[in-house]
Amino acid sequence: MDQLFVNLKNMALHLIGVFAPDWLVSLSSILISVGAMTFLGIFIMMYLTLMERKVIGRMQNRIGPNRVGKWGLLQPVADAIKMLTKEDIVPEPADRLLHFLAPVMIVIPALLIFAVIPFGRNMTALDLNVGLLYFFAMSSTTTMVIFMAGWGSRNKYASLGGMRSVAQMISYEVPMVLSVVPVLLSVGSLSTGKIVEAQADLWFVLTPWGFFACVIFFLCGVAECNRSPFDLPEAESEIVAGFHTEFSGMKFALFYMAEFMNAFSIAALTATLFLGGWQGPLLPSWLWFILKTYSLLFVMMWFRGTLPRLRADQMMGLAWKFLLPLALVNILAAGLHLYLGGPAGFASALIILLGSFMGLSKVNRSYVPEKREYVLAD
Amino acid sequence: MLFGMGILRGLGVTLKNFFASYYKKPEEGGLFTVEYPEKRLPVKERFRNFPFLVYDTTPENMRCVACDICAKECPPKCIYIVRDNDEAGRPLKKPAIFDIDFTVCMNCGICEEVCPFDAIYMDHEFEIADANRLDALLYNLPDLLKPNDYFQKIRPNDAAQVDARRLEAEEKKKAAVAAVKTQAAAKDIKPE
Amino acid sequence: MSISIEHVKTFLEKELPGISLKKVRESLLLQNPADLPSAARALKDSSVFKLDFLSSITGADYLDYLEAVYHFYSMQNKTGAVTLRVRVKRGSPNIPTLVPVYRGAEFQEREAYDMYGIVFEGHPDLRRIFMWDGFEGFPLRKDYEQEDSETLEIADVQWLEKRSVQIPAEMKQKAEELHRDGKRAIARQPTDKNTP
Amino acid sequence: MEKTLQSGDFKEKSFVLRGERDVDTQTLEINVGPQHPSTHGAFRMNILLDGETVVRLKPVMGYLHRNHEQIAENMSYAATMPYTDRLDYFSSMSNNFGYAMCVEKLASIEVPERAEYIRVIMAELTRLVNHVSLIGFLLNDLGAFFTPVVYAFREREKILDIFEEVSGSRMMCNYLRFGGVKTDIGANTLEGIKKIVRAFPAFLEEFETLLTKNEILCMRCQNIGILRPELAVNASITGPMLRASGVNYDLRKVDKYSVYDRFSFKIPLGSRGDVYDRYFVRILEMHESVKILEQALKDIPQGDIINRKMAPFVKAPRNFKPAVGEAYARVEAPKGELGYYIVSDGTAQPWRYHVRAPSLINLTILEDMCLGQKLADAIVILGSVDIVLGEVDH
Repeated sequence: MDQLFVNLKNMALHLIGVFAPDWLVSLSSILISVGAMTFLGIFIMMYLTLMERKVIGRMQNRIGPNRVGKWGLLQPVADAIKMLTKEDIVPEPADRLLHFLAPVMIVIPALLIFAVIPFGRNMTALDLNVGLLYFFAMSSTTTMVIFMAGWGSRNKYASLGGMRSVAQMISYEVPMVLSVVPVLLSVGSLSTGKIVEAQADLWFVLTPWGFFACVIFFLCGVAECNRSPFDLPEAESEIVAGFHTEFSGMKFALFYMAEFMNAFSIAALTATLFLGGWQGPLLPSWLWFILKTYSLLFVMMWFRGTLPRLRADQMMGLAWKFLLPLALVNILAAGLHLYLGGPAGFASALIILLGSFMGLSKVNRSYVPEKREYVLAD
Repeated sequence: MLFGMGILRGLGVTLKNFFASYYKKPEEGGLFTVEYPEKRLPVKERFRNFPFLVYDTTPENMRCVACDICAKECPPKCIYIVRDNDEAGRPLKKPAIFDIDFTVCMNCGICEEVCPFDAIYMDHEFEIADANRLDALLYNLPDLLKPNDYFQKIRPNDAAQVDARRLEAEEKKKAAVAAVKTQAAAKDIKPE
Repeated sequence: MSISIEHVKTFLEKELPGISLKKVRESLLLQNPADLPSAARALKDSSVFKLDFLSSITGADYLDYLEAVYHFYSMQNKTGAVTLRVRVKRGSPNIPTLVPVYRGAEFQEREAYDMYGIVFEGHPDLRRIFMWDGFEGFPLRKDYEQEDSETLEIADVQWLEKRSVQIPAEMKQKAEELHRDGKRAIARQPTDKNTP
Repeated sequence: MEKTLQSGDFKEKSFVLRGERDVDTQTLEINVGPQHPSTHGAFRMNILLDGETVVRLKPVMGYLHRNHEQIAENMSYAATMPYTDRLDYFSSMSNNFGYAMCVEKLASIEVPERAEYIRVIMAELTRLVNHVSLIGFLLNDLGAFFTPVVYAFREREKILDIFEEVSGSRMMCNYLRFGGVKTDIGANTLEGIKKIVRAFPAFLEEFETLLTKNEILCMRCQNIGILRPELAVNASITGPMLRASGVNYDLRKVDKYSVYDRFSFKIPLGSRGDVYDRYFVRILEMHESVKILEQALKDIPQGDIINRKMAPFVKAPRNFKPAVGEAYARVEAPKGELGYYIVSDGTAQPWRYHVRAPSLINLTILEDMCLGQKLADAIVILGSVDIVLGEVDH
């Protein structure tokens, strides 16, 4: 049951191998994986939108979409048709090339990241030994594309959104990368497959430095894909719809798809790095992976349903003055924990991390809520 | 207390609501949205939407006597009445034309209050949307007329009070007529 | 609890010798509008009244004069209304502004200007507050001629015909007639009610 | 920015944020409104931005101006009552309350006990509805994706059902008449109100755990848009905004109108006068309103609901001709001091009818609060001022 998809692929290859030359067989094996990835990407994106609307609906004591299809299951199909049939308006002063290129160039990296994600035991499309570096390279291209979209549509709100996203992406890229360093320290390799195998007996999140690294990585991931509470680039209440104000129809659908695929890949990476990827006792490996990823996606939607938005300078301040120092201390703690090993290392890492957390929250006075007392006069 | 505690407690509230919407009843925080076309919320008795004219048994003997008080009192002036007159040209106690423009009416209920003949009351029917704004929402006499038992069905208490008052006025009138008749009879006997 | 108007009258006459006041139904009428800022400042700074809260400014049109009514309260003493009035001719509706004394007067004076045409000299930016800038006329004045929306004017007729809308003959004939006489379609004649 | 910004700072010298201007940047002028997700209606702010910092902010209004005052001057006194519902369409009962009180003061009509109690109950229920919805919309401006609004609207729905049961319409109640109220409250309606009032503190408890100590809300709202008490009083600011700056001025305690002097309740006062104080003062005011409601519901007397003298005018409102004279009455509406100034010339139509709209006057110092803050803060400050365009443009 565990190797279901792998066996299916081998059977298909044997079938093709019967009457095709071997170069065609290897080509078709690549094509099968690529086809599976793209279909998976689109399928995930469609049903993530439905899941998000249902989850946030339930949090707000309402039902969420249930008109199209049995429990609203066809709602994504209806959305897709609507997006495709809507008129695609290009504002007159806009820069046509940038306006056309931006949605295309935002979906490509979102799909390329899927190659590195280990969906199950030896079910990684391409198990590069620089998997993690590849992931960071791909996810950092979206910065430039969002600014291109914002600047290209010649709209004051869009350019404001574009500038905000550049500031946000850069300031959250640094703590994100630093938070992954402890994982590399303990595994010794960048390839996602090896990282998951290294967590066979002990998930990294259960170690003190692993927990802090997971929280930092997840928060920075949420900021990378512009989701609440860091959704400044597309803040509806302030700058209408941020960088994708002037995009409609298919172009808007591509932005929408890219945002959800980034969210999925961030959740998948957090699960892979810290929650032990597809490691799990009874269930088949790929089912474990889906469970962990979708629980993290639920947390993302939970954030969106509850938390208000940060202001631009607070968002940057949080990254540079809070998450970055915490990530650096985390590397020190991880080193200590691995060097000393055993309970001594565990305790010392824990003390250092908690101490630094308290110290940092003292340093950032302006982020901690003031105590206020209110007079009840008559 | 710890830096992130406020946010965590807030998240706790939404999570509680998330699970509550599955098993709790609507009153104590469960799912309280009603899926409109299939299930509907009961309309309260005093709910007022656009007015309608009441007739007792057949549309002929409607209560409205075209006294034009409601048209004068209506704030946005959306009622138009033309008195009917019989073939000899004498005015009748019946309106020939009674139009209410539902695009102008703001269902404030003043016509119901000022009508001295209990002829016009506020309806509970609110699904009257229509594609054509000018003609479809200009209700004239036939569309406005509704029987008294419809009025009893939608507003039982108010209708009961109105009918009691009308009945009592009826008795008083009959008694007064009877009194006048006996008085007239008494007068006839005396002069002979 | 309210302040007796005589008390205010004597105080003002003592404070500003040259002022001429007249009691009008529970309020003080300043004969000369120019005294308004000094009177208001005197009442505001006086330790007895401390009228630091200008509740509302209302313009009003009494046919042969325009009037601005000011309601003052004191937030510190929590005492009641002191009402001042200023009357100006329709021809020269100029009243000195109270914005340097009370910041709260800014929007209310703009509203009085927009609706009644009372010009408040010295107001930081006296623009129309509700109507668009190109609007002529002052809507709340009693002699404001309201355009009659039922009858069509020649411009409307042309505009409609350009969009191939059939117009009943007598409407078109009425429009030409109006155009010949050079009149506008007026709905409301100025009221000739008695003044209170 | 430790130096507290005086209101005069920005008028004369061109506002320079970073000392002498080493980098010559271009200011960006954007029009927030009249169609914008968070301007609470058709309201426009012409903002000059230096980067994301507000350098100049000009409010522009009038998009919803219906000339309510001229309509009232061409209609009888009773016919204007449904139009006052449309002033601040979130608290129609308070608007009716103010108008009814002004005409009663003009024609010196007494209001029987039971009607006064019903009016206070309805006014306090409107205050709950208004404050709860406002906090929901404030959180919307802050970016919380509709969850606080939906929780607030769940409570608001219950109260609107009571309004529908009592007056016939959820938002456009047209319920008060000169000298009393239109119809009586049945026993089971009173029971329904008691049930809601009993359940309200628990809801407020949940609302507060979701919001009050939320770090992001505190970050976004504390020390933003500070309003000093002297500037507030000078600019005739009234309502929760004034009390959040620490000035103790609530008409229910100052004028003691209607039967408010029989209830014991407190007035919450803020200390710093920023957006957070305005948010929290409104929550405390809701607790106080619940206290008033409990007392009012406990000892509401029996008796007729409208002054007997006004009976003939119920059937013929056009005969109601108050004596020549003028009257100015004001009521503590949820948004501030809602005043009505009516001059009567003896006929059935008022000669002059003026509404003192609290939202309009509370906007006077919007620019002073937003100068030097970020664009995101300007939107939040506008949200905390609590304006409804029906009342601003009346």
